[in-house]
Amino acid sequence: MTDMTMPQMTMNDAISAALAEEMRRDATVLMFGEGVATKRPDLVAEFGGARVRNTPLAEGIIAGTAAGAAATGLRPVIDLLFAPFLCYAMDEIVNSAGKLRYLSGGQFAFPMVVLAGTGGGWGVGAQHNHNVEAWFVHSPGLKVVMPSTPADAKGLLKAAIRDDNPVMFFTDLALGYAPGPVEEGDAVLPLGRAAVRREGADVTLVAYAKSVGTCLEAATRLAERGVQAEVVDLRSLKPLDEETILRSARKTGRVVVVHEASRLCGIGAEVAAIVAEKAFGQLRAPVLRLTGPDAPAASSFPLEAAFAPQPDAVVEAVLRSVGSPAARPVELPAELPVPA
Amino acid sequence: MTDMTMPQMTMNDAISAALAEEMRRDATVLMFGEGVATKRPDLVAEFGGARVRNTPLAEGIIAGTAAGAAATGLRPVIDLLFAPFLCYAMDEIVNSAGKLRYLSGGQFAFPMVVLAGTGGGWGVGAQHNHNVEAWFVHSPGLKVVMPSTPADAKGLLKAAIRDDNPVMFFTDLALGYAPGPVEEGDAVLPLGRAAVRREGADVTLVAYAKSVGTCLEAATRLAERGVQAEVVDLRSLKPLDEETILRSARKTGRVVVVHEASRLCGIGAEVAAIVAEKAFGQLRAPVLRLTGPDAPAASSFPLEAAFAPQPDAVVEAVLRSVGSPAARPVELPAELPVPA
Amino acid sequence: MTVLDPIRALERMTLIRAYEETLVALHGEQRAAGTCTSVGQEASAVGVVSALTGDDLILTNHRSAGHLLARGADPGRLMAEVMGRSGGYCKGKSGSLHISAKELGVVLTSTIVGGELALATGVGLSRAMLGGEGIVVCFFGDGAACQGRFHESLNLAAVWNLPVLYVCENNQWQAFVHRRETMTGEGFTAHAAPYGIPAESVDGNDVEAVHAAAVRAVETVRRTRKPFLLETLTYRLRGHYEPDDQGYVDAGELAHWRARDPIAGLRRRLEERGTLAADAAARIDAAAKRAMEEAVAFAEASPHPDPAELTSDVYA
Amino acid sequence: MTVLDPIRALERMTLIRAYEETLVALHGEQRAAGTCTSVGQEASAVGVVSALTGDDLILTNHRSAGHLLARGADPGRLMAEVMGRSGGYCKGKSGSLHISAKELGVVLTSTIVGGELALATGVGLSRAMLGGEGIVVCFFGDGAACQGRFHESLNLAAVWNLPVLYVCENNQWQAFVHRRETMTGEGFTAHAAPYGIPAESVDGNDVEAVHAAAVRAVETVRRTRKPFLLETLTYRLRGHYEPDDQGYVDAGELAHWRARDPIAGLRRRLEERGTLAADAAARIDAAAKRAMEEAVAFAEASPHPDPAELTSDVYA
Ligand SMILES: Cc1ncc(C[n+]2csc(CCOP(=O)(O)OP(=O)(O)O)c2C)c(N)n1
Ligand SMILES: Cc1ncc(C[n+]2csc(CCOP(=O)(O)OP(=O)(O)O)c2C)c(N)n1
Ligand SMILES: [Mg+2]
Ligand SMILES: [Mg+2]
Repeated sequence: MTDMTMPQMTMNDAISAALAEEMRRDATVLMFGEGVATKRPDLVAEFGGARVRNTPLAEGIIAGTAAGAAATGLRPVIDLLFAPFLCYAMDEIVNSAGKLRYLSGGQFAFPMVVLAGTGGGWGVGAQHNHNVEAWFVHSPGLKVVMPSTPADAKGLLKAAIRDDNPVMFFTDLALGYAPGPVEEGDAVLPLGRAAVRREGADVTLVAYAKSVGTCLEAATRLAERGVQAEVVDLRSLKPLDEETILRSARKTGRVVVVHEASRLCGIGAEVAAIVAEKAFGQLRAPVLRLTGPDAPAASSFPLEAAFAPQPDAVVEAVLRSVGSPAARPVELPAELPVPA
Repeated sequence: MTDMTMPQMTMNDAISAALAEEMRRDATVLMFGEGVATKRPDLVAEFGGARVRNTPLAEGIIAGTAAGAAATGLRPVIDLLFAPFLCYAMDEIVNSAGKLRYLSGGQFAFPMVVLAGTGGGWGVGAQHNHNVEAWFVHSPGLKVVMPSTPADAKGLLKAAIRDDNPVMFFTDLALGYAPGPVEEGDAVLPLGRAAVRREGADVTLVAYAKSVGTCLEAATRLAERGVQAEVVDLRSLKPLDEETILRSARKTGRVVVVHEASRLCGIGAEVAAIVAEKAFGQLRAPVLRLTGPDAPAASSFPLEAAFAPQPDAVVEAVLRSVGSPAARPVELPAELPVPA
Repeated sequence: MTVLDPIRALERMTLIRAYEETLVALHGEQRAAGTCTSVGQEASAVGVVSALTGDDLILTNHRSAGHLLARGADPGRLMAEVMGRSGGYCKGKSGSLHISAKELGVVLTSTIVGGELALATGVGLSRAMLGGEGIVVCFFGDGAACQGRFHESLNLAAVWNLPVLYVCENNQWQAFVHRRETMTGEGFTAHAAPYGIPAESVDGNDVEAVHAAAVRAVETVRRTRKPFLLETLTYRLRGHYEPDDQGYVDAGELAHWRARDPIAGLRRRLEERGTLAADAAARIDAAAKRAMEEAVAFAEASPHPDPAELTSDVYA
Repeated sequence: MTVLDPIRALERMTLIRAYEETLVALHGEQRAAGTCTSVGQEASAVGVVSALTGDDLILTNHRSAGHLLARGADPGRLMAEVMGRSGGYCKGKSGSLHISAKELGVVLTSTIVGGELALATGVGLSRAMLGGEGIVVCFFGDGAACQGRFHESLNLAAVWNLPVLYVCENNQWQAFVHRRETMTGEGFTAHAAPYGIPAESVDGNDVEAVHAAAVRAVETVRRTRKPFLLETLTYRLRGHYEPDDQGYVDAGELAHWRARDPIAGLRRRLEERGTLAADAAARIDAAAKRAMEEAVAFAEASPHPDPAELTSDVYA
C-alpha cells in the first residue's frame, strides 16, 4: 500500500486501464465518441469496433444514444472531449438521463458515464475550458466525479461504470500527464467519499481536482509558518461527502474552499453553505472561498494561469482567517500558532 | 405611489406591456420564438411580422440567431417557453453570448433577452418545470432575473431589454396570472437591486419568485408568534445585491434562504456562502436553506405542490433558528421574543 | 401482424377517441389535467403500431395516447397517470406528458420535442448489439423534425446501421405554429435520401394505407437492420393542449380535415364495402364508452402518490 | 470582385502557407501555442473571400487563418493573438481558436464546432432587417455539418430569407475521424435541396474554380437575399492540431492530396500558361518570408495582457 511499491501511471493511463478492465469484466460496457476509436486502438484491438466506436461530430446524439442504450441493456461510456461541448448534450443528460427514471416511476435506469476534460493548462480558452461541474451537481438524478490523482481516477471510473446512474466524470486537463501511484488490480473506489489528503488542526482546505495540489502546496508553506492545514479532496462532487467535510470543519473551526470553477453557485458555495449550517457552532472564522472569477477563461497563458487560485492566495487567505481579529472573538486554543 | 391608485395587471400582462413599450421606444428591438407571433397578435399588429416572428421548433437556432443578431445591431428578445428547453440552447447562450465578448477582447456586445417560464403550478412535470436559474448565475457574461411581482416584471424586463448584456429572464409560472399594482409609464427597474418586502429585526428570509410570497405568508404567521421576519426579494440573481442581503443579515443575525430550485449549488448556497463569509461576525444562528429536493418535479399535483418549500416549513425553520439552543450561545437581545 | 383487421382497427381508433374525449370532458370538470390529444390522428397510431410485434420497442412523445392504446395500454392506468395517481403507469409522476410503459415496450417517452429522436438511436444500438429480431419505432412530430436532433439521429442510425423505424406524424401543427411557417417544403421524406435512408409518405388518415406502408417499412427495417423514415400526413383536429380555442386555426383548413376524420372515414368505407355489421358501429361505441367508465372509476379510485414519492426513484 | 487576379491569389495563398508554417515552427520551438492549420485548404479560403466586398461579413471557426489572411488581416496581429499577446486582434484573450476581427468584418468566430452556424442566421437577420447590400458568409467544416445546427441554420435561413452563403469546407477530416466514418454520402450539397436552397460543390483545391463558384454563389445571395450552400472539396494536409503525427491517416490518401497541393497546382498552371514571370515565384516566397519575420517580431514584442484583463470585457 505504500506509494513506492506501486506502479506509477498518469491519470490518462489510469483512465485507459479502468476502461479496459471494466470492458473486460462486463460485455455490456462499450465506449464511443468523436475520435474514441482513433485514440484508443488498444481497446479496439481487444474489444472490437462494435464496442469502441468513433461517432459523427454531434454531442447531442452521442449523449442521447448513450441514454437510450443505457436504459435498454448496455452500459455506455461516452467521451464528450471538453466540458463546454456538454452544452450540446444538456437535454440528453439533464432532461433524459437525469429525469426519465423519476418521471417513469422508476421503470428505467441509466448506467452511463460521460467523460469530459476541463480546466486550464492548455491555453485553449473558454470554449474548451469551462468548469461546469456545478451545473450537474445542481441537476437531479446525476452523479458527478472529479478526481485529483491517477489512482482515484481509476478507482472512481470503475465505480462510475458499475453505477446504475448517469455519472459525469470530469478530468482536469492539467492533471492528465502527471504520474502517480496506482494500485494494481480491481481497486474500485466508491463514489461519495472524500479523502483527507493531509491532516491538520488549524484550518480545513476543501478542494478538488487541480486545486488539491494547490492546497497541499499551500499547506506545506503554512506548516513552515506554524499553521497546520487539513486538506480535504472531495473527489465526488455528488454525492458529496458531507460527513468528512463536517468532521474536519468541526475540528479546525476554519474552512477555506478552493476551486478553479467560477464562484457564484459553485461547489464552494455548496460547501460553505453546508458548513455554515451544520458546523456553525464550531466555526471560529468566516468561511472563505477562493475560486475562479466570474469570467470566461482566456487563452493567453498568464491570464489562464491566474484564473485558478494559486498557493499564495490560499496561504494569504488562511493567514487572514487564522489571524483575523474575529468580529465575534472566540477563545483561541492555547496551542494555536500565531502567523509570523 | 400607493397600490390603490395604480392599475392592476397580471405578470403576463406586465411583460406584454414592457415588450410593447420597448419595441415602441427602440426600432431595433424585435421578438421571436415558437408561437410568439401567434400568441402576441397585438404586437404583430403594431410592429409588423418582421419584428414579431414565429420560428421553427428549434431552440438552439433561435438562441444562436438572437446572439448573432444582438452582436450586429439588433436587440432581440426570444421566448424559449419553458426553462428545461434551454437545454437545447446552452451552447448559444453560454458559449457564444456569454463568452464571445470576452474572447474577442470586447469587440462584441450581446444585448439580448431570453424569456423562459419555470416552476410548479401547472402539473406538467420535470421536462417543463425545472428551476435552472443557478446554471446561468454560475456562467460568466450573463445576467439573471426572476421577478416576484408584476411591477418588477415590467420594470426589470425593460431594464433587461436596454441592457447591453445577455439577460436570462425567468418567469415563475405560478405567478403569471396573479394581478398586482403596476405603475404607469416608463418605470425601469435597474438590474441588481433586491427589495426588502417586509422589515423585521429577528430573522432575514431571503427568497425570489414564488418563494417571496411563501416567506411573506410565513412572516405574517411568525409575527403572530412575536417573531419579526424581514423578507428580502432578490429579483436579480445576477448581479446579486450583496449589500441588501448583508445589511439585513447583519441586522437580524439569522438568515433563512428559501427557493423552489434544488438545493445543491443553488442560489441559496450562494447566499449562504456570502453571509457565512461577510456577515459571519453578526450571525447568531446557522444559516438555513429551504429548497426543492434533489429530485425532478413530478406532475402529480400533491407532489408538485410539496416540491417547493411551504410557509409552514419556513415558520418551523425560523422558530428552530430563533429558539435553537445555539451550539455557541449568544447573548440574546432583551427584546427578542421567545416563540410560543 | 401483416394483415390488418379493419374492425379491430376501428375498435381501437374508437377507443382512442373515446379516451381522449373523456379526458377533455374530465378536464372541463376539473377532474383531470389538460392533455395534448391526438384526435384526428388515430389512424396513424393504429396503422403503425398494428404492424409491430411484441419484440419491437416504441418511443413516443407528449401526444402519446394513441400509440399507447394501440399497443394495448390499459385506459384506466393511463387515466390514473394523467390524473397523477399512484395507479398510473408511472406512479403518477409523469402525468400525461411522458408516459412510458416498459411492460408494453413503450420506453423512454420524452416530452422534450426532439428528445425521443436522440434516445431512439440508443435503443436501436441495444437492439443491434444485444441481438434479437426486434426493431425500434420512434414516433415524432413535424415540429420535432425541425430540431437538429432529427438529422443527427437519422445520420447516426444510417452510419451505424441501427434498426429504427422513424415515424414522422406530420399533423401540420407545431403547437401554435403552422408547419408552413417553419419549413419551405411540404414534408420530411426528402431529408432521408442524403442519408441513404429509404422513406415513404402516406395518407395518415387512412388506417389501411398507413398499416400497409408500415408493414413494408417494418419489414424493411427488420430485414436490413437499417433505418427507414415513414411520414404519416395527418391533422391535429383539436388544439395543441386542452384547453385551446384554436382561434389561430384557419376555419377552411380545419373543415377540410374534419371531413377527412379517420374514424368516420373508415366506418364509411367499411359500410360501403358492407363489412360492418348493422349494429357493429353502435356496439363498438358502447364498448368504448363502457371502457371509459371503468377507466375513470379506476383512475379516480387510485390514490395520489405518497409524499415519500417526492424523492423516490431519483437514483437507481 | 468578380475577376480573380491569379497572381494576387498566389501571393495570398503563399502568405497563408508561410504564416501557418511559421506558427508550426514556432510551436516546435515552444515560442507559440499549437494551432489548427489549414495547410492544403488555402484555395478554398482565398477563392471565396476574394469574391466578397467590404460590406460582407464572415463567420469562421477554429481553422480560420486562411479566412482572416485572405480578408487582409495583419499577420503580426494574428500571430500576437496566437501567442496570447495584448497586440492580438482579441487582446490575446482568444488565442488561435476564436479570432474575430470586427474591423475586417470577420465576426463572432466560434470554436464550438457548429457554433458559427447558429450565429450566422442572426448576423443574416441583422443584414436583412437593417438594410444594405452586404451578405453573410459562414465557413464551417464537414464535421460541423454533422451537427444538427447545420440543418436548423439552413432551415431558418430558408424560411426567413436570410442572405447567408454557407461554405462547407469539406477537408475529409473531423479532428481524428475521417468523414467517411461519420456519414453515408460523399458531401453535403444534397442536404440543401429539401430546404429549397441552391447548392454547388467545387474542387476546393483549385482557387480559380472556387472563386468562380463563389462569385456565382455570392451574386445569387446578394440578388435573391436568400441562402446558398457552397461546398469546397479539399483536404487537411497537416494534422488536426499541432502537434499531430497523423499516424491515423492513410498514407495513400495523404499522398494523393499532397500531389494536389493548391499552391503548387496554381503555380504550375500559371507557369504552363506563361503568366508567372520568371522570378515571380521566388519574389512571392521572399515577400511572404519577410512578412513573417515582421509578424514574429511584432508578436514577440507585444506584451502579455495586464492581469486586470482577467476580468475585463466580461460585461458590456
Ligand atoms: C424542446 C421543446 N420545445 C418546445 C416544446 C413545447 N411544445 C410541446 S409540443 C410542441 C409542438 C410539437 O410539435 P410536433 O413535433 O409537430 O408534435 P405535435 O404536437 O404536433 O404532435 C411544442 C412546441 C417542448 N415540449 N420541447
Ligand atoms: C462542439 C464541439 N465538438 C468537438 C470539438 C472538438 N473539435 C475541434 S475541431 C474538430 C473537428 C471539426 O471538424 P470540421 O468541422 O470538419 O472542421 P475541420 O477541423 O476539419 O476544419 C473537433 C472535433 C469542438 N471544438 N466543438
Ligand atoms: Mg405537429
Ligand atoms: Mg473537416
